[in-house]
Amino acid sequence: MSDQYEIAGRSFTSRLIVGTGKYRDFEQTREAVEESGAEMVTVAVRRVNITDRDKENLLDTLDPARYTILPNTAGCYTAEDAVRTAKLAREAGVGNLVKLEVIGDEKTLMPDVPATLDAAAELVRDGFDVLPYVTDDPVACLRLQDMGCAAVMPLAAPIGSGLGIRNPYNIRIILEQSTVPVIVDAGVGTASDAARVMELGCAAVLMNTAIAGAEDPIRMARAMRLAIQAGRDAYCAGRIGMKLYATASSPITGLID
Amino acid sequence: MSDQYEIAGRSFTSRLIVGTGKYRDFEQTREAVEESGAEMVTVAVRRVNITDRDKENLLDTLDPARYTILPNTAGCYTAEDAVRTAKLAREAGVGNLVKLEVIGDEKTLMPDVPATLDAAAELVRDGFDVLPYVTDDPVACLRLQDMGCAAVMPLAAPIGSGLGIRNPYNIRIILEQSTVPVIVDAGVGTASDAARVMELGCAAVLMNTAIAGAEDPIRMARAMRLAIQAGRDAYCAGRIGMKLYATASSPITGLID
Amino acid sequence: MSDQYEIAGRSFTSRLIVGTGKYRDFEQTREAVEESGAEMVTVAVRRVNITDRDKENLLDTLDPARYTILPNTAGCYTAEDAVRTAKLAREAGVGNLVKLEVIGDEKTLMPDVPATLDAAAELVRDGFDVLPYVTDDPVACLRLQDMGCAAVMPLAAPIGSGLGIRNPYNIRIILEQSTVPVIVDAGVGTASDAARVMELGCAAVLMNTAIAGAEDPIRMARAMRLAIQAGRDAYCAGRIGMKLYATASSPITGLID
Amino acid sequence: MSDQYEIAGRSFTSRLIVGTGKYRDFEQTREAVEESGAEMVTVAVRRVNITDRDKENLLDTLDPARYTILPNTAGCYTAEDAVRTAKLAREAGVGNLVKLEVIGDEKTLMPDVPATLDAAAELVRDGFDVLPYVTDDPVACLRLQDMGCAAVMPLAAPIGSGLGIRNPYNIRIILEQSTVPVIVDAGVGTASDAARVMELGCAAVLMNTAIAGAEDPIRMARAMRLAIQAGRDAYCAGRIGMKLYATASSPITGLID
Amino acid sequence: MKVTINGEETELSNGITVTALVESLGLTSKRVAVEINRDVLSRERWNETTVQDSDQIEIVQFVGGG
Amino acid sequence: MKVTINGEETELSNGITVTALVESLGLTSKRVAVEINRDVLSRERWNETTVQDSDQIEIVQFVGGG
Amino acid sequence: MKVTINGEETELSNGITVTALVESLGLTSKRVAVEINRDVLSRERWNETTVQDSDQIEIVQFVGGG
Amino acid sequence: MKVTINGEETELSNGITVTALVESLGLTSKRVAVEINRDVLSRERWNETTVQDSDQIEIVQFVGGG
Repeated sequence: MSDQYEIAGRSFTSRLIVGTGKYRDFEQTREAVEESGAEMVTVAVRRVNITDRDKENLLDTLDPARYTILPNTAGCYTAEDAVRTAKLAREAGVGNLVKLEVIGDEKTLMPDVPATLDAAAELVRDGFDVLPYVTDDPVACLRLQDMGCAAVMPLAAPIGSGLGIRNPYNIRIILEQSTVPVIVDAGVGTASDAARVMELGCAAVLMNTAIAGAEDPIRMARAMRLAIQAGRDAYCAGRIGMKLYATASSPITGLID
Repeated sequence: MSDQYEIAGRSFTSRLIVGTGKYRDFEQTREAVEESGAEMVTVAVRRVNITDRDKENLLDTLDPARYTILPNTAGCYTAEDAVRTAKLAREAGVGNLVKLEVIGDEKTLMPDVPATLDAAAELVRDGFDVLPYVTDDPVACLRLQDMGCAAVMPLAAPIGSGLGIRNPYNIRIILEQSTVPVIVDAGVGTASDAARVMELGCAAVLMNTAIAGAEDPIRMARAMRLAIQAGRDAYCAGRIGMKLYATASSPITGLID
Repeated sequence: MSDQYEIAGRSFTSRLIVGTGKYRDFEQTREAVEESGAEMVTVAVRRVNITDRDKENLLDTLDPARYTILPNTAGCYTAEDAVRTAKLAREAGVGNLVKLEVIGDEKTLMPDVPATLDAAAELVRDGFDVLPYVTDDPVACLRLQDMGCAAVMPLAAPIGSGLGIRNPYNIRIILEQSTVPVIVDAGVGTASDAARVMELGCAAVLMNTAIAGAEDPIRMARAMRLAIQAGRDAYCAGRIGMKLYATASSPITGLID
Repeated sequence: MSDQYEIAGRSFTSRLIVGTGKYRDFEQTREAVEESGAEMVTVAVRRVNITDRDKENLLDTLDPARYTILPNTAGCYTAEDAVRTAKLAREAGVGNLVKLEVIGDEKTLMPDVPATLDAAAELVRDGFDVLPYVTDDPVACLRLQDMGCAAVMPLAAPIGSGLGIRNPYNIRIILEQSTVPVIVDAGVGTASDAARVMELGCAAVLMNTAIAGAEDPIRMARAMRLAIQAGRDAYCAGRIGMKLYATASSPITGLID
Repeated sequence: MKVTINGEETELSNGITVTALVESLGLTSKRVAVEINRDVLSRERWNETTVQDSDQIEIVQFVGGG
Repeated sequence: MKVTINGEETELSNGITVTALVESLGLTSKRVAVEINRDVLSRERWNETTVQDSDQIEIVQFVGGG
Repeated sequence: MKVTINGEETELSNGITVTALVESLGLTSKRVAVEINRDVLSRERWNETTVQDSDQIEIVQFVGGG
Repeated sequence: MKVTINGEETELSNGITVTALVESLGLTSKRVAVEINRDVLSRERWNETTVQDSDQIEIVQFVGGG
């Protein structure tokens, strides 16, 4: 069953987008990404270490010809820094997609909504396809969509918290109002969390810590791939309703006396 | 990664056990079971329709050589009827496995715990491999295990309710005390419910309505197969812990000034 | 607003029933019971310490003329011991009410459903007004009601766990089917738990550890008294419905241009 | 036990703040406010009806000498309108407190975070004691506190939704970081919701629809008064911890053989 | 003689064996089980067992169930 | 002259003060606030302030709200 | 003679009544109940009942419990 | 002349182009981006751009991130 979704004119079959941080080494990163089935991966932009330049480059491990590279602006606390970082990423030659992230508080790493809106507006004007990471704030998502972002990426819970989807009600409101793909980004902790996001009707899930931080990242990558297919299938298959109780699943005729 | 579990000396790779009730026809039953990847299927025991005997037999559709057949005692309201039904099923020649089900109330179809314990004791004495469907009652599960049942099958929620796992705390207590496989039977509504059951550490999940009652049973069968693999993988992979907040997944060194 | 409920012909205004265990001393017990506003208190039956008989008797502290005394059969693991304990309690001259408790497992202190049903039947025959503590098992509650128990007392969660009402769905089923008062016994942890029980429509709540185990038992006793009144009032007042969103509480006319 | 809290130098004993909208008439408003025990009430600012001026004024019903009047800027969709409305309210002579509310979407009535921050900054500069209604966004609450707001008022759920506290995790983060009172505003549906907010450690709760929209607003007003006292008491009393199971509340010595 | 099969009164010729009865119903090849007067009758005993007047006979098979 | 009061066009005599206007509307004793052309007018300045032709005037009070 | 009271072996003089036993233990005024050999003994029968050799006696009261 | 590259003061020969600088750092083949004094410098302009004294230069690449 072909069941693709589109971001900024690109089609994707896998609804799992994975981060590449926190892995033991590039080899483990490669294996986990492979096992996850992801077609899009996020990467960060950081200074080259001038004094020790020899270490392998991430994109030697993850071939941009195979994976859609989604640079992020992680670590930026102002709209200006986020915009500069996005422009550098584009200049490095992986296209004009960007995961916009403007952090408001270094303790919780929660997004700064006004700064995110400002940066998004400037990046959209500058021709970027902007995927903004933001709180599960329906109004903020509405603004981001109206200004031309390619998707909205509300969080399920704080980055790395593993709490799963804390407020499905907000996500449902966001889904109801959205004309662009809704991608849940951050907070997923385990497979059922990811399946649940898909069952709400989201287009995709973006995660990093849940896989990289597991005791066995490769197996968790597989778990997430399967969970997201499962959740998507369940959403499309039309689940049964909920009742306080009960209907027999065996026939009630033909019972012995 | 081979990861099997055993019931009464039989090994199973698939951790999804499916019922065969409520399907449109035998063909849909066959397709759904096929797509689910199940190796064990439940069936009911009912009177042959003497006046109209021609209709195809379920086991022509589901070859006992391929599937482990698990006859149930659905529809029985007394220990005696459940025992008679189990004996008839065994006599019909599909082995000595039985899903014991003694219903206590026709409105909610909740199990009758004392009658279930009585019937289980008699069936165990009579050489059956008993898989009892019961409430999520840790003491009842302890008794069933102590008397020699091959597994315990607490419910997630009432049969056909689709409410998912209502009381994970009881399931956790049951898992903690059990030396036989814990199979959650009844109440699962969608894929994430099934994944969550496996993440708790259960051996398997038994379901019927969630698949047969979906708008697209075949796709939901696939969703459940994937969800149970996902949940099992996540359980084995060792998920990240939960925190109120937050750890960066991108490096915090090398940021531009 | 007079809003009483009846158990075995006795009328009560307070819907909080408190245990008397785990307090620092009789004085703290007295104060906590006083502050709780309870009209019925549970007590346990234990051997007199023959070698040291001088210590004060609990009922010198809690005057049976003022409080309805509800002896329990705590610590009994068989129907027979529970019946013996109930008979001793009655002989001690505080009437024929009994909180029946037959424990099935000393680790979790969860009830033994079959033994509870057996003991209840015998005590009812013997003229007791039986208030059975039982799992949140709708069928068991139906049986207890049908055999003539004065109320049913399903647990919210295991004794002393403080987990609150783990499975409101079962409680709702029990309420739907019950013709006797439904009293939630055990598992409540804090005030909102107690309020929630009452909002479901239960007649009363029985608790001990939540009060006696708090850092400030006297203040928690007050919290519980208020919470139960609050929950009962909210139930009777008819709460607003739930919507995904939203209706303005200020008028939408007369706004300035 | 005296247990007051302060907002902008004013001390309050009641931790329930009530709105005055949606009541049948002023008399019902008066009774409900009376029963709620509230010391502070919110009011809206609207045009005088020039053509029909005779109808009674709300403040003839709610004497500002007795109640602290908290004018809101409900219905404003821009920072400018909110500021104008706040200034008009102050000019009408009830002091310089204002409940700042800038709505971002008329369908969900969710707050517009950037506009709320802008309006708050201007009102603080202009000498108002600002109580901003905002999403449960920890970063937004941090900004509002840092710019000098007298309190922060994150929502429990959308206005009038009655969903209760959707995301206690965010509220906990906000509590952890706040140096000003945290007042949960909007979304509470019933008594246990209000108790739960207080048990988290919030300073107060603001509600309107939950009371005015109940079938019996007067009784629900009482329920809320009691629930908030109960929740506060429980918070101060130090609740018991949560365990998967179980500790006996009756002594385990002195049992009969 | 009269017997009850699956709740319905039926006329059978005297001395008929269970094997013959099952055959006459065209169920020989099917996976069915037989109970007479609430006792299960194992397949091996079908041949030697003759149906008695007013026997209560149940003949069951497997159907879809959960 | 014509002014707009709370969104409705109204005819007023020239040179009328805000005090007089409020009085003519019977609102003197009431807790109301006045805004002219989007600027709040403090009560102290009602007396010295005369309404100008085509002024946009808002007169507000408190009503029930949440 | 030897009896067991609340699990402890005790020496009692022959022919002692339950009333006397309870009194000797200073429990007469207390709300206690007595069981002999697993049968509850109602207060009315304390007087007429004499303790027998090797009786198993339980004397209980109320204590704090939940 | 002195410039700052990725936060570290470095001595460079006058008139060096960005192309030459990147080459001297062995980064020509790598996917890197260059910013001078907070303005991104597109690859096409590396050749024509000579580093000026006390320029603030940032040279970045992609690393693992979420």
